[in-house]
Amino acid sequence: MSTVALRFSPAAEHVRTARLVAVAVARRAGLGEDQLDAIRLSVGEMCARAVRRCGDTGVTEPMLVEVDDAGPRLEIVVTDSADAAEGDDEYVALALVRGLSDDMDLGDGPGGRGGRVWLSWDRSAD
Amino acid sequence: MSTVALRFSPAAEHVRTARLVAVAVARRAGLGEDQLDAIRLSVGEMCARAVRRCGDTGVTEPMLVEVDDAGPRLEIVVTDSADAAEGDDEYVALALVRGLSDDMDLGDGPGGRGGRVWLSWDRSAD
Amino acid sequence: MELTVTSRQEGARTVISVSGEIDVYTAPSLRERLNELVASGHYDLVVDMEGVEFLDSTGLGVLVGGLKRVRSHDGTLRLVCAQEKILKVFRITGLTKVFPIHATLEEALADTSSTPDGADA
Amino acid sequence: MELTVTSRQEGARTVISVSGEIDVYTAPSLRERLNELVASGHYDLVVDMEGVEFLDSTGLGVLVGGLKRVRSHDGTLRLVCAQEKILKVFRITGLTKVFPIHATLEEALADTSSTPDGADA
Ligand SMILES: Nc1ncnc2c1ncn2[C@@H]1O[C@H](COP(=O)(O)OP(=O)(O)O)[C@@H](O)[C@H]1O
Ligand SMILES: Nc1ncnc2c1ncn2[C@@H]1O[C@H](COP(=O)(O)OP(=O)(O)O)[C@@H](O)[C@H]1O
Repeated sequence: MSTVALRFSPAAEHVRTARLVAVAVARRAGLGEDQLDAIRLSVGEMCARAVRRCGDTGVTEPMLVEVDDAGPRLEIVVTDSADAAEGDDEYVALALVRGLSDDMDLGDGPGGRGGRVWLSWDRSAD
Repeated sequence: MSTVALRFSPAAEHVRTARLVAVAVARRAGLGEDQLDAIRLSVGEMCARAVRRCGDTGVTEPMLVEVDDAGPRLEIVVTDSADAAEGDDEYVALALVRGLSDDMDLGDGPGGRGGRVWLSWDRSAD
Repeated sequence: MELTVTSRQEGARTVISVSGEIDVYTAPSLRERLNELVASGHYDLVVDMEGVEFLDSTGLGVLVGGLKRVRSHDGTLRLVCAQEKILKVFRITGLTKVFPIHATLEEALADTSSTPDGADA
Repeated sequence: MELTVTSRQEGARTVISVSGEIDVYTAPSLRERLNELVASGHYDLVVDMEGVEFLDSTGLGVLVGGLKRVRSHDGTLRLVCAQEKILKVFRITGLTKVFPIHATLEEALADTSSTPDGADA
């Protein structure tokens, strides 16, 4: 029960709020400044991706960012309700997130293809 | 659907995150700096109150902060699952919030007495 | 932004500089620090709040607790604060009548009264 | 912290100072500004990113778009950035090979090469 979850309509204006939440939880969980920079960017990228997916497919259902600091790793899950194949424009965002997180997986969400991203950071890395 | 909602376990460490979310949404919604200060403090007070209520009554279910900027007023609802009569120690917090918000109401939450607070600010006030 | 509390002696006064956010999460560490100071015989305190970015009612409670504690030793607790958003919290809760609040540390150190409005200075 | 974009002429170069957060929400306003400058005949741009606190891939896309646009007029787009966390974003995405990146504005203005590594300077 130490998950913090932020639910919001898939709009670009809320992405900054999601970054703030992820970084605030990670900071309290004791992660280092380099990891906080990585988390800020990764969560920003994955939320921007979700907003784009929802915009492209006309989805207005809220998206969700969950940050779980209970285990040995800080785990973050970003979920949207869109159903969309991987777009060409996602390449850079995904490359960045792969480069900045300790583990990253892409799976289906409640709406279909590509709607859920798992990110995690080892607490001990810094 | 322009509600941003933050769900978290009733722990003091998350109250700052809730303040960040409320202020971020209010800033994007165009409220002025004085109003942002009032929102920061009011949301902080009401979340601290909820954390205390849950701690006092052994409630561990998550609490919820919802910020809605769709209407002419910015509306914020803080909900916890505790059932508790108004405590003597709430007096100062409630006085502060009454002094800082444009409207404030206290009602029952999903767990019982006092578990829901409505706050609102007029957008035009600044 | 966590809370940072440092203290130093200025003549007979103990100056406690607080910076960061005083809230439900961080206030206990400030309470502890004030209690330690009083327990070790420091009864004339000046709490410098210039670096305080946020103060909630939990923080007010800690300051009121500190004031009660030093008063039981005939001591004083003065505040230094010039920030309007923080002063507002003291004003709404009526605590401007309880604490001597100074705009600068120099002013607080120069003040030798023992009541908020300096009537007996 | 919204995005602030200001521009001024330095000889033949147009210096665009960007501060705040360049993200999916604010990047369109930077794109618009770059497009306006190119449309009004400014083809030698220096984007000063010293005040940038956050940059995401949407922001990178805008800079790459600006670069393509000035190049179609035989122009240049140089970046000024010394912040490690921002440089890292260019490095991971391979864009350090695409943009000339300078540590200071003076250095960017002094550079007369037209390739990232200054090989033809
Ligand atoms: N950080 C995580 N938190 C929760 N679930 C995860 C996380 N990472 C991966 N998963 C889930 O576990 C599955 C397997 O991922 P993982 O064990 O990391 O293997 P790999 O990264 O080699 O594919 C993913 O498809 C996803 O469903
Ligand atoms: N900002 C608000 N957002 C949503 N519901 C509210 C809000 N303020 C009040 N309410 C609900 O409406 C009821 C009546 O409140 P209100 O119309 O403000 O009258 P008053 O403040 O005079 O009691 C409250 O008990 C609460 O259930």
